[in-house]
Amino acid sequence: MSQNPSPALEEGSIYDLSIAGRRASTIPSKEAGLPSAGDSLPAGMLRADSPHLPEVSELDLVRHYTNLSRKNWSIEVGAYPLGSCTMKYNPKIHEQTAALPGFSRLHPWQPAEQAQGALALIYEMEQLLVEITGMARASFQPAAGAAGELTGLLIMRAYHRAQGSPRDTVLIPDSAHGTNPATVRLAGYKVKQIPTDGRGLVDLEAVRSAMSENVAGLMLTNPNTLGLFEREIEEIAKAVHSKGGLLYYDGANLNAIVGIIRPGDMGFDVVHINMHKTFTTPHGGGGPGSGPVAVSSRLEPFLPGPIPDLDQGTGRYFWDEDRPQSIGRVHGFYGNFGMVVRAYTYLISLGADGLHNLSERAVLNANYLRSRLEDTYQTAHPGLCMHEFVLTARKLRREHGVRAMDIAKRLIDKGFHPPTVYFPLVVEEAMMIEPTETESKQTLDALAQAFLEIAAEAVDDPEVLHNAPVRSPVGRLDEARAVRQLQTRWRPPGTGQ
Amino acid sequence: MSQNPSPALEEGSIYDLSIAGRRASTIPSKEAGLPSAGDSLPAGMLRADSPHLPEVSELDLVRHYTNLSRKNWSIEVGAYPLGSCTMKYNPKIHEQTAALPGFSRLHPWQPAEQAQGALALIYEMEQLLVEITGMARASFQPAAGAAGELTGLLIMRAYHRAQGSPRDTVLIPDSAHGTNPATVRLAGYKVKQIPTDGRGLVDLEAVRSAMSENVAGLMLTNPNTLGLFEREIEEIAKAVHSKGGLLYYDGANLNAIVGIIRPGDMGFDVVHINMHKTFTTPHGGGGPGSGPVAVSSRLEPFLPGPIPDLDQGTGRYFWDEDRPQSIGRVHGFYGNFGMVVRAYTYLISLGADGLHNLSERAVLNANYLRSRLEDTYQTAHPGLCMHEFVLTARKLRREHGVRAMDIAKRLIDKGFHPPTVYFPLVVEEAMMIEPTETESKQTLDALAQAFLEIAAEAVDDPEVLHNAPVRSPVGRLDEARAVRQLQTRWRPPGTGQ
Amino acid sequence: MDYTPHTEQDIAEMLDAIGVETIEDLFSPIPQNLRLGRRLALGGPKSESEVYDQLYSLAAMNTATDRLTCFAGGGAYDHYIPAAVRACAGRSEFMTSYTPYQPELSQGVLGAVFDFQSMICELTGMEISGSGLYDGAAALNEAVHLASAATGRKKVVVSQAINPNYRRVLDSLGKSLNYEFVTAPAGRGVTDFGDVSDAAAIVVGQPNFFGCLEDVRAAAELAHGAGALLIVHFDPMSVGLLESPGTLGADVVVGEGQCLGNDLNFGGPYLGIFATRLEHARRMPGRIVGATVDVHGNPGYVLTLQTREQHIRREKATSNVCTDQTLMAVTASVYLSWLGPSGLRELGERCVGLTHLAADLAGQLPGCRVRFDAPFFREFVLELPGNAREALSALAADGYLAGPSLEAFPGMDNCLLVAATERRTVAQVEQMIKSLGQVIA
Amino acid sequence: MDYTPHTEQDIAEMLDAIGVETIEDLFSPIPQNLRLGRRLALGGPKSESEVYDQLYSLAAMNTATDRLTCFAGGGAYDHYIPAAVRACAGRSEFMTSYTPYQPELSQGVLGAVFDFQSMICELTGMEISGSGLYDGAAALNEAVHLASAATGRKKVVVSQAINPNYRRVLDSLGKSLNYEFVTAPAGRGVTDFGDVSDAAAIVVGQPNFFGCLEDVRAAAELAHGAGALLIVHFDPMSVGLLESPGTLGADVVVGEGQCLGNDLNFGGPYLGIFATRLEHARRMPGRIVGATVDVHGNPGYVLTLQTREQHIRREKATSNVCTDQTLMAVTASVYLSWLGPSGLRELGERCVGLTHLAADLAGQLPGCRVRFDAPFFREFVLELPGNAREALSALAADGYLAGPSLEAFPGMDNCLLVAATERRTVAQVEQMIKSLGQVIA
Ligand SMILES: Cc1ncc(COP(=O)(O)O)c(C=O)c1O
Ligand SMILES: Cc1ncc(COP(=O)(O)O)c(C=O)c1O
Repeated sequence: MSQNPSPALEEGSIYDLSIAGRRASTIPSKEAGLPSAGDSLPAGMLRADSPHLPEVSELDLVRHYTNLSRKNWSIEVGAYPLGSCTMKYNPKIHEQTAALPGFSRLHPWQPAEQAQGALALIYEMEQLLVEITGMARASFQPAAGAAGELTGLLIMRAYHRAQGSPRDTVLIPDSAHGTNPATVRLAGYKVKQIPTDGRGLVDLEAVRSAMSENVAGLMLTNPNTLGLFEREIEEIAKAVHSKGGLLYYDGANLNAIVGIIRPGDMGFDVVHINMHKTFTTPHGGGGPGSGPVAVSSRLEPFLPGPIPDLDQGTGRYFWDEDRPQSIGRVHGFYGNFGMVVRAYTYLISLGADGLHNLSERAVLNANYLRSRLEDTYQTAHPGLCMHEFVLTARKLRREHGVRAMDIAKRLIDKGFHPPTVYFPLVVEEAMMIEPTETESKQTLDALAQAFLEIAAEAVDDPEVLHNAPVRSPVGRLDEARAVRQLQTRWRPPGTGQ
Repeated sequence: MSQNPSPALEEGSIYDLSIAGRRASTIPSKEAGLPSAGDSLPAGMLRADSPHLPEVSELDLVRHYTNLSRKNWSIEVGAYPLGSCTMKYNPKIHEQTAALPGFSRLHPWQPAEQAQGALALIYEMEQLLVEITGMARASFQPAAGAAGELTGLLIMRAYHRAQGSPRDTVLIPDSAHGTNPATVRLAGYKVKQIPTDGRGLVDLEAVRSAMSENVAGLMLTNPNTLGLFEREIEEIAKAVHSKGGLLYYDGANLNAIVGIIRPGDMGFDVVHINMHKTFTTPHGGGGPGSGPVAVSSRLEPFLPGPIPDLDQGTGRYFWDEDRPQSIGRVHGFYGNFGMVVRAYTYLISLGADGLHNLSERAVLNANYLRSRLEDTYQTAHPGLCMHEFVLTARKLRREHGVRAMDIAKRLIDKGFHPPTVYFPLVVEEAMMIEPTETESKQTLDALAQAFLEIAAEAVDDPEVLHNAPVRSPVGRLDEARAVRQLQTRWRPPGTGQ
Repeated sequence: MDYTPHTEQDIAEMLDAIGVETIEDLFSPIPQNLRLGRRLALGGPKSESEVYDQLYSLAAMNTATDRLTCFAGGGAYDHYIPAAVRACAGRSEFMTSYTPYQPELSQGVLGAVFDFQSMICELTGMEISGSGLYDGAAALNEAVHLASAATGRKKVVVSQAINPNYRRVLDSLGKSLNYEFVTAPAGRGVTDFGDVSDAAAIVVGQPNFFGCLEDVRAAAELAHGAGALLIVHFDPMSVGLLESPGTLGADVVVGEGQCLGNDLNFGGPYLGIFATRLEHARRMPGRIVGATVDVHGNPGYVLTLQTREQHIRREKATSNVCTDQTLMAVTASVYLSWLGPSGLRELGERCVGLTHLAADLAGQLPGCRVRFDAPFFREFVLELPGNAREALSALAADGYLAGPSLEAFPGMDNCLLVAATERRTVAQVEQMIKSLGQVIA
Repeated sequence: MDYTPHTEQDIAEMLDAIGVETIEDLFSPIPQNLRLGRRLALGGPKSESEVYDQLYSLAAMNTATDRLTCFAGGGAYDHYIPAAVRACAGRSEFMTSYTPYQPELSQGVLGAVFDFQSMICELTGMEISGSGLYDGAAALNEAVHLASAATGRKKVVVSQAINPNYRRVLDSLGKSLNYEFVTAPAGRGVTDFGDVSDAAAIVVGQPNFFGCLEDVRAAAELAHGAGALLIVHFDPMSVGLLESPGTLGADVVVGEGQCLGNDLNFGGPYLGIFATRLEHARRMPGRIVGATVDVHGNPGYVLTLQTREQHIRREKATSNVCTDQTLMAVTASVYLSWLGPSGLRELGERCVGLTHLAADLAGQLPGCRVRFDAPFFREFVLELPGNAREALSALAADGYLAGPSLEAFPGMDNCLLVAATERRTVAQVEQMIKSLGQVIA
């Protein structure tokens, strides 16, 4: 008695609705005097059949995708405390500003003279990021965090080569996000992993001993993926810099520290910012994001180009293409410009005070929720956290056979999206919780309540956890089968992949 | 296992989420030099407290209304076969054209010189309606069908007065929609009801004998609310006209006959069009609509003013305010202009061929569904129907104690919105079904299947019908209690209305 | 494009099931001689992109408030509409549903409207609100019906200072019911009611059409003393600062809800606000949402007091309204929740500030004066040295929209309304007044 | 406005529960000496209406394709985006959800992406599609990785006639992995591959950046003869008329999906299409949605083959991509369902017709010629008598956008691309060519 209405004809794929001869599209009809494809193109290149696209009416179409959408969780349906993901409210005004035709209908090949507003926005956004990160300049070409990482590492690589000191290894903590090691390899480096110490922090001694003239640098997120601030950052920076290495800041956790402490002031040389996290451009079910890279002045020559600049004389913006040491382009055009518009909208809305509040309250929310849960669940590392914290279900697993995944799925039944589970890898049965600053105390209390109820159920009736979820459009899904019997496209019933 | 996800914190009223001191709004801050309310207004007029509006964050706000929306059926969720309501697909392009700033941000007091596009649109729309209805001119002031009815009757009244023959009665069939008699009274007339004959048609003899020099006219919808075409319309018109009466066309059922037969050609003198039905401006959960009135040339002088006209010399549009016999204004401005934009978009999209298809297929769909159901349920009147038909649950009620309402509620469990029930009043246990032309044969088959299953359940297990619905956000609601214990506003728990 | 899904095969199968040969056969009940027998003269179907381009061109022929900085008032205002309000009210479940006759599938619309009614009660100081009527004019008209039904009287004393269009609506719709409308003059900006004996109601605006604040308490005393109801047409934006009409003694409060998150739309769709005291509940027009419980005792919403309505009561209904402006009420519900009490107050403060700044500056222009001495809220009457309508045209050429001009009122051809919403800025006010100064020079 | 809901009382209660005095205390792990110790130099917070006005002004500084009639191409096209596509893909459940790591709450996104993958397989003629990459350039770059991994080779022969920006991306990102990119000339509009021995892949566009149609079948034979893979960068809009690259022998098909319902957006967010043969499935980059069943045996979707990905495989992952462009894939899924097979064909026909009309007319302008003889689809290279970049500026003053100019290619300073989508009309083509004639005169 608490489900939302859904129609009788719900189908899996839009192909299941397809009926030959039906259509939604209208194309302007052929005007008189237009040459035909048959006349214009060689017969041998033309196909006889058409690709098998769905054939549906516009109503079928709209119903199908509307009903699909209604099966999906979103930040606008309820709390979404995914650790490392910063699922905060995505202000609706962002969608309006990004949709202004002057932005959304701007062609990427339009010359700067026709795109002064866009160049001005990117230029001003760069000023904002530079101030927030304590860096010198930035590029908006990287389309997401991982692309920013690769860009950053290529900049480091170019720098070292320019210094005449090419290097072959990059250090990353064992708690790092998977994109870090994957990127290190793509940048042509070897990965050397640094262990996390008993406090949940990077092992400083290990950094010191791993650093050498062969090491290009260290990638770090601070606060780290355990939600803890790397308080020895100054020493870490010293250890890296003293061997000519560079310090890379993975900005995924910037939400904890905006306006409080700046990567540049901690000693970082390169920073990427996940604008789809901290600056709340919507995640879109997995993307798009925007992962601009900001660098200190010594790395500036290597930034990807072009970069917009202001001709102080004429007051006109232009693309600075004259960057001989640049690593080159990392995107087909200028990056995910539409997301830059959204993030810019956010930054000017919040201003300095708002950004300060943001981090304070993100950290407040995380600590409050932690304080509500830590007597019942175990935190991976005790004490204050920053904007997120990691619980472990190790004890529940050992004593009651209940795993982090079971708790996660049971949260669904209680009306919450689960936290991130099984990351970071250094914590057994990890549950990584990031409430973000836009959740209210009431929501946090309800979420805590749900967690506590589940802990009780784990003792009294663990089956209910193993069988969860029961209040979702589908039950627990068989991921192993999806690999074994690979089916990644619709096929008429009875045919294979 | 088939419900859509919903959050833990769903609340009834947004007031339940209100926390003193929270807010969503941002207002530009007071600029220096602005006089204050305290300085500008007499102290005695100022209040000390503020009205008790909800205090919520923007995220609370968006979640609350998003989750409310997810509890609602809509044409985009599934079939909506409400008889007399023409719940067809509302093309999304309508929302885009109506939202163009040139329309949506046009102030109603802007002079014609600044509103040439709007006047042109209304003018052209008038041409289209005139062609579709076979009338001479039209006014778009009426905001919905009932407002159109009142406007039409006032025009008839003004006409009769101008003829020196004021009259006091209007005839309506007993199958008429409730707005007809209600409007008759508001127009200062008495209602005289004409019975429906055994064929489900207006009793021609009764019209003839009721007509007199005291009767202003007859209101009719054709096809009528039983979904049957009044085939004696020519004789009816003659009977009315021969006594100096006028024939009023209630356009609610226009969907059956667009491009096939025109009210003007049937002998009607006044027509209102429910553009939120036939011309598919979205219903908005109950409104807004748009109920333009079109009249034959002899009634033209009485139309409400102003009306846009074209100065053929200059090619400029202007408001024709010089209409001395006009009944006057019936709307604060020019009617629901935004809905006129949508309906205009629809008409130029469909063109003549599309409009013809529309009615043909609306009638085809209704007859197909009727043919699937009439062996199991009883149609109120056998034979071909137009765009809708009326079933009766009389037999099921007598034999199994199952009422039309039970069948309606059970349809919800089967994934359909119920049809209109208990209307028209002339049919016992009426179920009035209008599939519209935008539903596919597959949907009609599934709907028929649901009806047939329910008929079987009515025999085998009537309780399941009485207990329906069970697959909706709430169970069957107690309407009597809502009247007895009237509560029409939120109150803090423990206080009254 | 007609949006129909029918394939040739569908049609053949369906005709077969029906037992006819052609679609044409289905229309056999329609007399041949009356049929159109040709296609409508409407032109061919168009593709969506062509339709969009055509409407885009039409829209571009208007010089709307996206291109003119808006200082116009007179019952429709250029307040800022927050993106969150558009997004929520624009959800297709609200947009494309019908009237909630099946409440189990309509808890979204019903819930949003219930909250709308609650907020309207708070703003008006009334006990019960309807779910919204066509517009402010319609609401006023319905209020007159209610007053007449409640008092059994036909005379209605109407302030001269109400929207002249609304007055015309009253006149048009009241004639057939033999209402007698008496105009109470407002030559000094506020209304002088004179003799109100035998009146069903007296009608006053707060603020009135001139922007001026009336003595509503005195009007209430006058009305009640004569056994009449007091109908107040109020401005929802004003009650963050001003006492609500209910507190001052109004019996029915009506108003235009366009300002509550709805677009200007060249006059519609707008939203008629209608609220009254509980004693009049059964005389109210249109739909009302009420709370109740389901068979399991869980809370839910339904349409209530439906026996007032046309679909049940037919010619005895309190009103003929059926389709109303629900989506605008949903929008207002979201907007007011967004605004909150502090927002309402701050918005009011800013309107007062900017409007008074404009009045101060305009009053200093040569030959100009603020026409009335009475206090005003977010608009005022400015008298120019020459014809106001012409001055407005010239001002538009400079990029500013003000007005309307007040030639509808005798002797006020040189007068216009000037309004400022919270969206305007001090700089815009100053520039507009500067332009005005040049225009009239 | 920072969108935080905290009241003073909330903060006090929360601090109390945590057991600290002030929010400041929560930051004690951060060394004092490194802290900023001041507010960021960003200006104060702004209200939404001020923010909107500011962005509106910035947007108005651009002369975008709402103000210029667009004949520009070069990898981004002004196709019409149907309102239904915007409405569906704009549903907030798609917009504001995260990556579907919890599939039970993500059936909407997963279902839409599954359908996207299915349609991409149909368009490309490939067996498996990913859920989308950053853009066409990123997809091409990933295809090179796949080919290198599959063949164990480092040399890649790249047609000169691919988007020069894409080529720069390959160069930037390939350097660190020691790829050797060899350019195959396309002096006559189509590519002359020469010696491709030892190549991991050959890369060709269909149509290529000059709009010309290549002999993909021959390229496939050449590649396969040398043990290389054939990577085709295709145009999704072309395959209503043209054979799909898969049919012609491609091993990996990549492309830019902007044209599939996504806005121009000054170059992003766009959509990288990536599809290949099943044998390469485990070398694919990024996310892939697969069908499966739940514990009750009901069908459902999950992310599959995740062991390729960085969050599982870390430095051994096939790619580093995490956040991708899912919403654009959802949009493409809706768009292609809207288009259908007939729409795709008609759209292609109209593009061909308008583009060839433009070429015919432009070729008749004095001193102008269509640079290449090869057949083309919806854009072509026009050679002018003078500098193309300058001509484009002048043309924009007349209200037309074409281009880009091709100074990136040696000896082509006088050349530009001219593209026509189905949105354009015969009249627009004729007027644009007329303007161009005046501009170059
Ligand atoms: C710590 C960390 N680093 C890097 C990334 C990668 O960012 P993106 O997904 O934008 O590529 C993430 C994203 O989840 C992350 O959490
Ligand atoms: C037959 C008939 N007449 C009149 C009306 C009244 O139209 P409206 O709701 O637009 O006022 C309706 C609406 O349901 C109707 O079905």
